[in-house]
Amino acid sequence: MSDLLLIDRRWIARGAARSSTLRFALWLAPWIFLLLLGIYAAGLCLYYGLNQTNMDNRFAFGMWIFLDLAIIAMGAGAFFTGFLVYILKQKDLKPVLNSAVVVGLTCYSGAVAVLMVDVGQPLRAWFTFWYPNTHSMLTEVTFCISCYLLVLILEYIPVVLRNRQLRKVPSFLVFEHQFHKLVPVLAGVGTFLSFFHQGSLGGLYGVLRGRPFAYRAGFAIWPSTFFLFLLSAIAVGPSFLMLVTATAEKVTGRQLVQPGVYRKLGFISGVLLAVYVAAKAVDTLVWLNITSPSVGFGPRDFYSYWPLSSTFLFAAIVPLGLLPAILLIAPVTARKRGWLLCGATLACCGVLLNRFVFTIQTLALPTLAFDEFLSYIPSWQEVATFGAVIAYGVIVYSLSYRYLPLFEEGKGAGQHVSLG
Amino acid sequence: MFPWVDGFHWTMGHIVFLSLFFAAVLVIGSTLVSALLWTASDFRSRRAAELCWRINFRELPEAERHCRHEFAGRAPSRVCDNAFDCRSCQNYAKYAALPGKDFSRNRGVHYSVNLLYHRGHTWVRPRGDGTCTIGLDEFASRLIGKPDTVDLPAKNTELVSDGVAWRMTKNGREIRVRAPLDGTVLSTGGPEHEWFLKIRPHEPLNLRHLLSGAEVSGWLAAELDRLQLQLSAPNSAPCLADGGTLMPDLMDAVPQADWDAVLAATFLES
Amino acid sequence: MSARYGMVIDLDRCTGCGACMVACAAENNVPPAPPSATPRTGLTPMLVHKVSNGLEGSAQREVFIPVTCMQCERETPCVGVCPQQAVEVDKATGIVMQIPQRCLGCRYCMTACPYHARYFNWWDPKWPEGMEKTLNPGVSTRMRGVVEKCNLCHARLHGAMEKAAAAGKKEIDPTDYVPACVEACPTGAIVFGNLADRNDPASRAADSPDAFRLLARLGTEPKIHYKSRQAWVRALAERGTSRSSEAKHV
Amino acid sequence: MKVSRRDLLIGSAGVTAGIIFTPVPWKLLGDVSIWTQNFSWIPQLPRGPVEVKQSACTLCANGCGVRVRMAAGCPVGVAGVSGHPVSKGTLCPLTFAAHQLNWHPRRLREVRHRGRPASWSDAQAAFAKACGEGQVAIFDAQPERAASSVFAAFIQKHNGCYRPVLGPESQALAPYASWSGVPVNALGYDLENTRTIVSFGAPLLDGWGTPGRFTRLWSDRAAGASDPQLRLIQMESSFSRTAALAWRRVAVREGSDAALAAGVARVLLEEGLVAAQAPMPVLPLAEAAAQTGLSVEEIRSLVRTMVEKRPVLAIAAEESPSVAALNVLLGAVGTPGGIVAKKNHVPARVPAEAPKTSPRAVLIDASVPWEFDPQTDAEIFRFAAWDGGGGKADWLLPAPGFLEYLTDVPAPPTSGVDTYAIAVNLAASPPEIKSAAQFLQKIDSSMPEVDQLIRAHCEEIFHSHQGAVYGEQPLPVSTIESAQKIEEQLRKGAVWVGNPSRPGNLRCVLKDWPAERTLPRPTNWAAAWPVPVLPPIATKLYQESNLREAPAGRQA
Repeated sequence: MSDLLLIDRRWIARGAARSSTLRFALWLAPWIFLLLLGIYAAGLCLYYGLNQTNMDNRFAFGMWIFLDLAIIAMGAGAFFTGFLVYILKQKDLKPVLNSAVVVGLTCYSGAVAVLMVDVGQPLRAWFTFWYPNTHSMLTEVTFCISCYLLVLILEYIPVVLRNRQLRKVPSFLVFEHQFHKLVPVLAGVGTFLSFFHQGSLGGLYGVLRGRPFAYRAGFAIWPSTFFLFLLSAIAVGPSFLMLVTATAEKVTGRQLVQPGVYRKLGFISGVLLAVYVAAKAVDTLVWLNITSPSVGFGPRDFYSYWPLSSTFLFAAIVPLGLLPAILLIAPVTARKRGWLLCGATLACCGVLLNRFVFTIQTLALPTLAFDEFLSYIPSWQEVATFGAVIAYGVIVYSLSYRYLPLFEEGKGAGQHVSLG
Repeated sequence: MFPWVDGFHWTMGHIVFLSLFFAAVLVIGSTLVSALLWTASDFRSRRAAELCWRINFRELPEAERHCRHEFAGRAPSRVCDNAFDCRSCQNYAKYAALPGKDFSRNRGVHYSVNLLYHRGHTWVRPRGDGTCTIGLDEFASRLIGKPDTVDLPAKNTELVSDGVAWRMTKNGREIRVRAPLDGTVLSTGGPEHEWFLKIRPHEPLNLRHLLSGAEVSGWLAAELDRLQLQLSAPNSAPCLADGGTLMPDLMDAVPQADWDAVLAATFLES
Repeated sequence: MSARYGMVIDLDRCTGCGACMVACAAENNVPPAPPSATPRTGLTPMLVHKVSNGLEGSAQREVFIPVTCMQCERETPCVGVCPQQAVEVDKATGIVMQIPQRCLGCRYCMTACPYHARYFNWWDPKWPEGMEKTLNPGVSTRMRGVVEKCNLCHARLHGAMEKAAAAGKKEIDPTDYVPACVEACPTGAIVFGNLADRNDPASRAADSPDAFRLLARLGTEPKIHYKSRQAWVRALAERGTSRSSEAKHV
Repeated sequence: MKVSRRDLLIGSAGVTAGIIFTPVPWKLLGDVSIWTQNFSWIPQLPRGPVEVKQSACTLCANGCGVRVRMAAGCPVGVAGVSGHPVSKGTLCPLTFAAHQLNWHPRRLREVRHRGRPASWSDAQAAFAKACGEGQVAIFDAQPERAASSVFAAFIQKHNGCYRPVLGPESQALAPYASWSGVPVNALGYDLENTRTIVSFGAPLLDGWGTPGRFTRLWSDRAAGASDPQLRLIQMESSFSRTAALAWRRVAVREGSDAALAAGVARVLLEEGLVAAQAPMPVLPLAEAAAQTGLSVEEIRSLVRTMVEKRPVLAIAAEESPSVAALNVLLGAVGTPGGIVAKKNHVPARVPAEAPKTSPRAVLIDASVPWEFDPQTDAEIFRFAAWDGGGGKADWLLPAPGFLEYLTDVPAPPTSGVDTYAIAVNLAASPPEIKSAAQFLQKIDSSMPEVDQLIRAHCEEIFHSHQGAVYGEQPLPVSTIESAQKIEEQLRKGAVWVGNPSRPGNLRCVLKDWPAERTLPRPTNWAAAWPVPVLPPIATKLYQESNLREAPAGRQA
């Protein structure tokens, strides 16, 4: 036992204060349980097929797609922070960069894992690369997400190699050093890829001519939702990063970044959110007054069904859009950590709601004159499978925090000058 | 995807989309490959060890990167920015010219004036015949006492300055002792001998980076302070509270101390 | 040949017996439902909806609306969205084809279809022991986890084309190509034919003033037409118009 | 040159990289994936020559023409025969999957005695013993077949009685039979010539009579028209499919048909709207109105619309003397567009008299619906192709299934003309399968063979010189050279159709207005389906859609 503690200790960065091995194990235990449960549920879905879920021919997309879209939006913090640090040279955001990479990696890999369960023929996933239909938004999403996942993994490698034991291997240390010189390139590629797939995830719905609730006019080949999803993703990414960091600080009971970083992330998030809300409002007006009437659908076709009534639309724009934007920008509130985090939370909820509306409400609403409004409750297999993704995220982040230099703490200054 | 795949059309969409995709993949791939190639070349040109040391040095806590001239009292508090390699330090001459003070307060850790000390707690004794012997200084040996195992390099191994000279273990902890200078191993001693390695240094022999004279006592004093600070961490007994001498085989004496931190600081591991 | 196959379904004639649904399933080797299947998870490439005019007493009326793939001609919603070219519009026939062997089962096309005419194989295809001897040898069974839909009994079109080829003819004999549902309809409510041919009974029926299409305003040019002499039934074409007469699905 | 390990490594790496860009690994992966998609069960499609045969459906008495696609000697598809004189090219929804029935999990493949497996010889021994000891009753739901003649011959030889089991359509015709002396099987409806049909809850558009005969008529002459040539007035309490599609729907109280008929009759007589003579119903109009839940005025206006377009024909769902009496009053008996006798001379082959004593044994033919209960404590020998479950037969005897045996198909109960068809055994029946007729022949070898009887009937047709044989094209019997030719044609799926019935060969005399006994009405849409099981894909109709409610007592 003592040896075990010793070994665990040896992998923790020198001088980094970490909780005892036992406490850490206790912290992980419930998450590991959740993970195993989810893996079992996913196994059921893969073995017996998707009849294990409560999806059906109308709800062909369910909770999985909705939450996948949500966490991919949240994961946008990774590419956006990289973009800010390496492309826009916002050096003061460096302290959260590694953390952002881990968050992004877990979000994306988790989402992809769930997608693999969600499709009816996971073994044919590669068909998308082999017979790509370049007109499909989903093709764009698949290509970009898989590439970007690769980028995230590559960006994660240097962080891993800086683990105290791994770095003792000279080749690792040297590789990490050399590779790090190229990370800005990856950040650029990541930005390019993310720009497209975050947008295409919105395009996914915007192009649904057969679903007037989701269909949007747009520019060139991209419906307006392409730009709205992109905007909302980069707006909420930093907010989510703030929340994760704050949670980490709460759990570990240590200050991990300077308050200034929060301020900056919050401000960026807030400004983008404000722009998003404005664009969203305009888009909604255009859609309700021009796009959908032209195909014979009016507001009462969309908002006369409880509970998905117009209050949802209002909520998405004002309390979960405008309000957080103000909280994150206004100096009065932005100075107070509590308000800042409250704003970030609201912003995340806003994007969550937006993804919910586009995924679930689109399918719940009737199209034919003799359709009904349908509802759907996910089965425990669906919930558990997704719970596993959350658990996976927590576990990976905890392990990374414990054994890898996610934040600058207890080290000499200048450590990151060339190693970021 | 590829023209030979059923369903491929030579349409604008395909061409633009796929070329963008392949471009991205290419960039990602080439970053990885070039990083690997650079790494390989570093090893081929023997720069790897030094590079490792420099990366490692950068991540040392500031307290462990103080300049030798500070210990000699020639300079105010100054942090080294050249990885302790005074041979290539521009400021060396400037400071070396200044008058120094001797802080030597004998705290029971003896050092010899005719030994040259490396910051990694090894000493070098140049011999007439152009070879040098390398040993562990008293501070380190008292810390460790009798190591459980000692893993010395084979004959004719090329040592690289600040690279790993030899490895030891004590109470399940690995200790990597840094080489004080470059050279070829001629013969090996060990804890029972008074030296560990006899090497033939590379020509031209330049030992400027090693501490000597008054610097050593200042440095050792600082090290002792550091050690005392570390050992008086909450979970360790106040063994040096008396400011007295450093007892031999401290690792066995004070097993509950945070030896990871102590050893890392002692042997310059970040 | 560049035909545009389509149907005109006379809703006044439909008695909602369901022969078309059974005949379709038998022709296309659609598997029977496992015990836990519901109307929402079923496999019914041809599905007859039962719609009431919402009135009471002797004024109460019902209409039965057979809904199948509408074979949309323009901007076919399901074709553009498929990430791997598993859906395509056959240039020669205008039939929207689904390639189950290539389908990933992402179900994006199902969300794209405004008619809910696409169905997912939620279960493994299973027939009782020995019953596979009664499967239609011309149509391969689909596997679990892929989307399927009406392809206007494409196997029958192939048969007709082979027959024509054997006879050394270019064009197929229209009487050789009749989808199972059309053949099965006891009241002859479904007229099937080549809408591109002005003299075809189907395209003539499609031009009748009583003819209409479901959600035509979406602009996807569905090739399945409906007709009825009852105004309230014609009003079911679009949501907007149907609101006046509170028709509801029962 | 010497090849170092390094070169080999590099080489192999290059090869692997190259292979990735050839279709080989992807094709392999694709095949693997396609295999794994249905690893649990891979359906094997039948292989073999495909041919199309014509025959007649024998699942019920309505004798629809079926076009059967055969692959490797097994039916793989069923469709209607376009232009078929009986079924007009249509079938009931379930028959389109009838070829699945022979493989249904509930298919009977062995003799069972009180639930335990037994042998044919045991069953024969037991039945022979019963014949020796007492009277046997034979129940048959499709009378007039060759098999029926075998039954008749058997009970004439051994003491016993023959009990035809009438379906609802035949029961509705029973009153005319008892008033006119013409047997039920000789009666039918001349729907083609009527202008107004008053249906007392008969499911005319949902499985009444030969499916397709009336639906075709309705869709051609009535569907969706505001003033159709053929007026369908549906009197029904529930909102059935027929009610939903009828020209007029009159919502009356459950089981008030008799009262309504009486009320209608009263109005007809009081307002002198009918020429024909019939006794005045005892029931006063107000009382009738009260029972039906209609107002007197509603009944009056209903009657006026009824007689607007003549001929008018009232159709009851099952036996209903008052509805029959109403037809007499409307002059719809023995006239065009009314109740007609489809057979001019009716061979009283099968005496249908009640048994003198309670029988020692009961033999139930496979044609009898599973639900039928002989209400006897005698030893029951039940022939059935499928086990409907819960049967309390002592002997359960596996009968041939769909298209598995040779039989003839007489005119359907509701048909207005006499018809005759032959259904040959297209599919090979499993071993250990016997029809009731074969069973009786095994017991008494002097019994006539079914094919001989069929040949004899063809001879009859040939010598009668009446009607025509409808094959590819209709051939008048008088132009056919021999009975063999007729039989050949019929065995190929052709149908003999007799001459249209002469008006006036059916006369009903009614002394006083009949009393009514109301029977429970079959509510289940699959009640017209005599087979106790449904084809598996029938789930499309009720489980996988909301088109119909799940059929009680029938399972897919």
